Amino acid sequence: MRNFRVLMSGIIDENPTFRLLLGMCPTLAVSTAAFNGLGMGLAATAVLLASNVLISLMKPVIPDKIRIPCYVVVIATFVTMVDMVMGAFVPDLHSVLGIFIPLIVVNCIILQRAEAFASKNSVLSSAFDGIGMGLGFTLALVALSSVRELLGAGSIFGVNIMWHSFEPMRLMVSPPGAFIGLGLIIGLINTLRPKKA
Amino acid sequence: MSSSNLVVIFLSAILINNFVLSRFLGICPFLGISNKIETAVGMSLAVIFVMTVASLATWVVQTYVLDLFGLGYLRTIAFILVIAVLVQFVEMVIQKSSPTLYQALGVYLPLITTNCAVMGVTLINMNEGYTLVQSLVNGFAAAVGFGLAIVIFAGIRERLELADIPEALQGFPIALITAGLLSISFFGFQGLL
Amino acid sequence: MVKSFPGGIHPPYRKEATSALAIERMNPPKTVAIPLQQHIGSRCDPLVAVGDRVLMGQKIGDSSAPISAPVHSSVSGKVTAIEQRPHPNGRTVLSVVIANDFQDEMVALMPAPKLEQLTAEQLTALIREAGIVGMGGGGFPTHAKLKPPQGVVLDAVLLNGAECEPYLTTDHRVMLEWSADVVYGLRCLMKAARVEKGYIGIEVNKPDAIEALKAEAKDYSSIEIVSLAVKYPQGAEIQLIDACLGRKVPSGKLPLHVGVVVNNVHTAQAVAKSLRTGVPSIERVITVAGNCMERPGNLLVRVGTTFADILADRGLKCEPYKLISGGPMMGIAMYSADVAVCKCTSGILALSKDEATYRIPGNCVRCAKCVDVCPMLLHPTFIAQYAERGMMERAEEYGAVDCRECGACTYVCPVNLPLTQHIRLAKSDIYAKRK
Amino acid sequence: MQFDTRAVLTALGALGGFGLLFGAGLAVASRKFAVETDPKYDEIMAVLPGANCGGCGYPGCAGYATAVAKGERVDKCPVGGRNLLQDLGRIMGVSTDAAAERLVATPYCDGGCAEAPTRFEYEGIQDCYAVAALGGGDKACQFACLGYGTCVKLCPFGAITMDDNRIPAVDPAKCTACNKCVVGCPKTIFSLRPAPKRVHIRCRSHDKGAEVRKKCKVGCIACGICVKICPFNAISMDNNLAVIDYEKCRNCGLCVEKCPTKTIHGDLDGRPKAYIDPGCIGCTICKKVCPVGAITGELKQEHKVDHEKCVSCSLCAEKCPKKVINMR
Amino acid sequence: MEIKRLAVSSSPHLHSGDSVQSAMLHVLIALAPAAAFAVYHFGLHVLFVLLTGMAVAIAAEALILRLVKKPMTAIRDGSAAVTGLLLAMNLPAGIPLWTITIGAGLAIGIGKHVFGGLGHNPFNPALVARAILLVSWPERMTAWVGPMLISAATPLSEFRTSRIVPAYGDLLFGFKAGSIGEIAVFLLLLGGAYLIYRRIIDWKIPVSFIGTVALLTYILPAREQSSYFAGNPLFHVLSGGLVLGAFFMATDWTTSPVTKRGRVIMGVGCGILTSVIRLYGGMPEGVSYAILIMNGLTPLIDRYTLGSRSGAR
Repeated sequence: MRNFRVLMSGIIDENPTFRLLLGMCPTLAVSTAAFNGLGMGLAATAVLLASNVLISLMKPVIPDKIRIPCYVVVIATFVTMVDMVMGAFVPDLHSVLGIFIPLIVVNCIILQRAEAFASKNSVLSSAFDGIGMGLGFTLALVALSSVRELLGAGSIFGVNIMWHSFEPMRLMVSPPGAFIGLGLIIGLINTLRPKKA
Repeated sequence: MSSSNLVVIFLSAILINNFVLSRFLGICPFLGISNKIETAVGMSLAVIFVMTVASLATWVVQTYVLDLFGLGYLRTIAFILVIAVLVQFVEMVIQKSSPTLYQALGVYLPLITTNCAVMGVTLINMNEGYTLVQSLVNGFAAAVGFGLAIVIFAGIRERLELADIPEALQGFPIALITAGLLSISFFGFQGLL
Repeated sequence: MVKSFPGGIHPPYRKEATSALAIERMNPPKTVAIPLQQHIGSRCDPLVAVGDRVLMGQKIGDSSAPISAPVHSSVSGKVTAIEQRPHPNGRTVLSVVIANDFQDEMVALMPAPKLEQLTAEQLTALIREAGIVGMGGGGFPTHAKLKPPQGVVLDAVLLNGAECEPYLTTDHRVMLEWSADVVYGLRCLMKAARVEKGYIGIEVNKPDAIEALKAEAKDYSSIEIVSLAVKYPQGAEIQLIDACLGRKVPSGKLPLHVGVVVNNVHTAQAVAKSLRTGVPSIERVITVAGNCMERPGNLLVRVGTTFADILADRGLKCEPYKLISGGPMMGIAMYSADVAVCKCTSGILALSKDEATYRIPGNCVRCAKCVDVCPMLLHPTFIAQYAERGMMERAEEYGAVDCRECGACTYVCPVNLPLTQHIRLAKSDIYAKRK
Repeated sequence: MQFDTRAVLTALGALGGFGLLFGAGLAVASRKFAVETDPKYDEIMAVLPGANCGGCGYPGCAGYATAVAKGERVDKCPVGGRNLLQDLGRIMGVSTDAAAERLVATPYCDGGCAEAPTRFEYEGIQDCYAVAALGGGDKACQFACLGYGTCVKLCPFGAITMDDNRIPAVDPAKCTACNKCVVGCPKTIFSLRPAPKRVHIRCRSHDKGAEVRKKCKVGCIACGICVKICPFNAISMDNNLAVIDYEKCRNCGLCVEKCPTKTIHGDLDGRPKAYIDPGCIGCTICKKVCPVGAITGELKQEHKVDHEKCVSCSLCAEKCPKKVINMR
Repeated sequence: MEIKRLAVSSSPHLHSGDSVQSAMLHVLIALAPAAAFAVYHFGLHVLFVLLTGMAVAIAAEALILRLVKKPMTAIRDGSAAVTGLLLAMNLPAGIPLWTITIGAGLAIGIGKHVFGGLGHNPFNPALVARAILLVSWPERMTAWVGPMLISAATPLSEFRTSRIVPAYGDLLFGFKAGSIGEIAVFLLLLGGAYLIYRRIIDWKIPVSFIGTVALLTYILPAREQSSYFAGNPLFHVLSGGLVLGAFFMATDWTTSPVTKRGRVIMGVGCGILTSVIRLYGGMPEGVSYAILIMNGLTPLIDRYTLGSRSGAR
């Protein structure tokens, strides 16, 4: 039950993109199409899960003073692995995502979870936290990229769903569209979120 | 290597493929450290310094270590280590040698370690196959572009302090939307080269 | 050539109602309430007690502080009270209330000897004893202006006859009807300040006054009559000096730092009159105007006459929406007609609602009209917006304390922002912090 | 797939080499370029997340640590959460939970629009200082709350709200007794008072009674009834204004009841009442000390409290030699 | 007559009576001749475009005011109508009505109200919308037409490819292809002069803007040219949206500098950027991007040109 709550908090209450406002660079960069967003999200989830588990396992042996560099190396290792795996099995997606795959290394979310959660919690909770945060990130990416793809290209996951004469609003798949779209979505979430007393 | 080629790299990195507004690198500090013009200027100077030095260092590591031993796949790990160490080293050196400079730049340095702009520029240098000089110019110009964007943005944000922004959009959302409009106005530079 | 300054506005002057009306002497009221502070600086201590009989012109209050001026009784009669009374500055001030016995029994007068026989020190002392203060509205003790601090060299006395405030015609009538006194007063002030040059600056919408003074001053080569453009705030010290002499008063400095003493023409007239006759400053001319006045005019009234008495004397057509002491741009709105005229009260305006409607403020649209009109070359909207949000350091950085509160920015603001009020609040906050 | 031992070894060697090289370099550098820092700074750095996300508005964790070490607020890090807040509070010696005997800001004027007339129609900035600059304000009473809400703007914790009558109300739960409203109100309407005290004389006017009657329906007219009725001599007259000495006040609320102008407010509901538990020896002391005669009983017999009459002053509980009277 | 109750306020007690509403009315008056000429020149469709722009902008303003619970009185200031009209005048004559509808909505929403409404927006709302439309539907936004909506090239794009300079009279009086509002240069100049006369706008921005463009297009060689001081400044001044932009867009109160020196810098900056984009950029015209970029720089310009107070130095 506790682990389930950890999982859900990552997806909703502490959604890294919409609530904690972390990891903005890849969010903005790769959310041009829903498929890209999904790919990026899953890649980050994999790294998050692996690094959270490993760091949680290693926490007794990591000296406190150099913990951050150690985390970075651990994360970088997994990122390299994910980078290679994607290069081998989904080369198209890999080339679309470009440098943002290696840049998962410097994604604040992952380091922050290592520091704030995995280094203090059990392996199992850390794994759930990794999955929760990763899925939260993925969800945000897919949401943003779906909106952008729908308006900017008339499709979602490459499936055309707009009417025949629809002229896509190309702004949405260009860089300014990313900023404006994400800004409006966060604003919308702020509006819908029940106000806390 | 012609000099016009360097000019193209330089202008393109600042105006057309602006790091923040078009490549989405360094968004966190762009949004986080842009409340005041002074801080934005300090941050940009620090970024210019680090990105130029990082371009140099990673190019050397790539060319003389990784390529030589066929370890291309270790690039991510190697670069992040190089950058982390570099930043820490630079920080220590200027803290000792020039307290004034440290006051101006030093506080921003740790932030830069995990700044994807630095990592990003080194990766772009390698992917584009830039020479040492090209890498240096690209690193410098990308950082200048970052600086330009963040300083303009800080100016707008200082002004928005006086604005009556709808509650739901206050903070990050309005910053993102403003960045979007800034990004759109930079479209004017497209095709310039 | 018509001279002027940068910035400024052209409000409707509305002087037609009174500019052609000669000065009328108003019958003294039954009681006067003479404030013991009619000037900037220290308040006077009363020299009389309740129950005393006082004579017209008798000194009833004085102070030993350097920036102060004595106060004299404007009627003869019995002191009935010494109490806090409403004052045109908006607060209450200790005032001597005297029941008029309508005898106008004057104290023994000592007219001064000829100007040539007096030294500068003697002149300054006489001006102090006569209780003369700036009659244009400021109320700065005149004698204190004539003694510059160490290291400051004065070289000119500048008389302010611009009268740029709408409605007011006091100075106009004084210059026109008492031009000899104005010129004589200027010569006295020049001698007291030990300067060789005198100027009188007048807006060109008073051609008759310019002619009268030119004629009066034609024998004195040291006196120059300067024609000024009709623009508000032409009569503000700093703008007047800029227009007449081309000198800029630096931020935080006074006119005397550029070698100039500025006095109102009515002040000069009062100096001349009290030196000639020995009667101290106990009466002055005020313009009574506004849509609600039955019979507007220029009245010579005793100091201490209440606004209510004056309004009753001239009659009200309708209930005023606002009652202003001074001009409509810089004057103070009164909350009661029980305030008494003091030496620096230049006019009483009973304004109807359509003359002074309150407009609900919007938010700044950055039209920069306030920047264009600010005679101090400030950026009022920034100062006001920072002040509104409590960012007083920023307001200070943007020059809040240089504002002279002329109100030009507020006058032009298309979204009706109370810019002047915001800046005023910022100034008082900044001054409070400096202490 | 063939397992390439050599590649693995090269990679390991290279990385190890990097690690050693950099580690050694940094170790040397940290010695050589060592700079004295605030020990608190190091402690703070140790507990900060180190994500360098900039979310606090400072340039990275080091920037925030420097600021905290200098006394900046400890609650700006969005990443650290509650644990961090407590850690930082511990390091900086800032209490993060409330003290027992805390103070609460209270407005000492209740003359709102309905009770206290104004003497003119104010037009301009809706701010107390702005109004106060015009002859002391628009209220006829020169001591009264102006009601333009400057205190609401001043309160950094959102504890003050203006009610419809334009009189400020303080939420005691949010008030931190920071003193901003006390110092900032141009009419000095606010004072800090101990939170458990329930009775307040909400007037600041030193005008004579007749004057007050003209200017306010709920002002203190200095009639002196409260001074007489107070069983604990907690109320005194200070220049035409009744003042409570909170050292002496016991929340009995008698003055609240008797005040003819309803100037004295009391939050009297839910006060603990006195209960005489078994063990009463009937010494009658409690009966004698009770200011309202709420205790009855004969000598050497168990006494009883009339809870209708009891005003919760707890005097009986204090005096009871057997300590069998309890407030609850 | 007894005085019962007086109103008290801080001085001054007079007001000029100027309002945003009257200023916006003057802007509409100043734009009207050029808009009327466009209807005459291009045909009735343009009238629908102009009306749609204004109507949608006003409707969007009303809707948003309702949503954010602000007083509906704000709609009376007329700024939405001006934004809608200016946007419409910046579009090609053949633009479909759905495009202007989206554009006008975006101008009011993203351009203005996300920042808190009139006075707070850092970028000119009409130009924001135009830029968004241009990125989103480039073909529609560059489908230039002549009379009867027959497609034609604008003088600037024509010049890029063929170096042909049309008759100056046609350029001045508007007998050319181009966006709805930019063609009638002469009428726009009249309108601009009217606004300066009415003191709605300051001459500094338009004069320094147009002056800089004239100077730079004369001095600098265009791409594929090499000789300096051989440009055709008159052609550049009379072509494209320069006059419209300089008098009606760059002078927008809210998004241009407040300081006097800042206004000159704004004009010169717009001029430099316009010339550079026209001569070397990927697009034949750069007025609106130039203004947008200078809008972005406006806070910095204001900040660093606060300048000397009276006699302060």
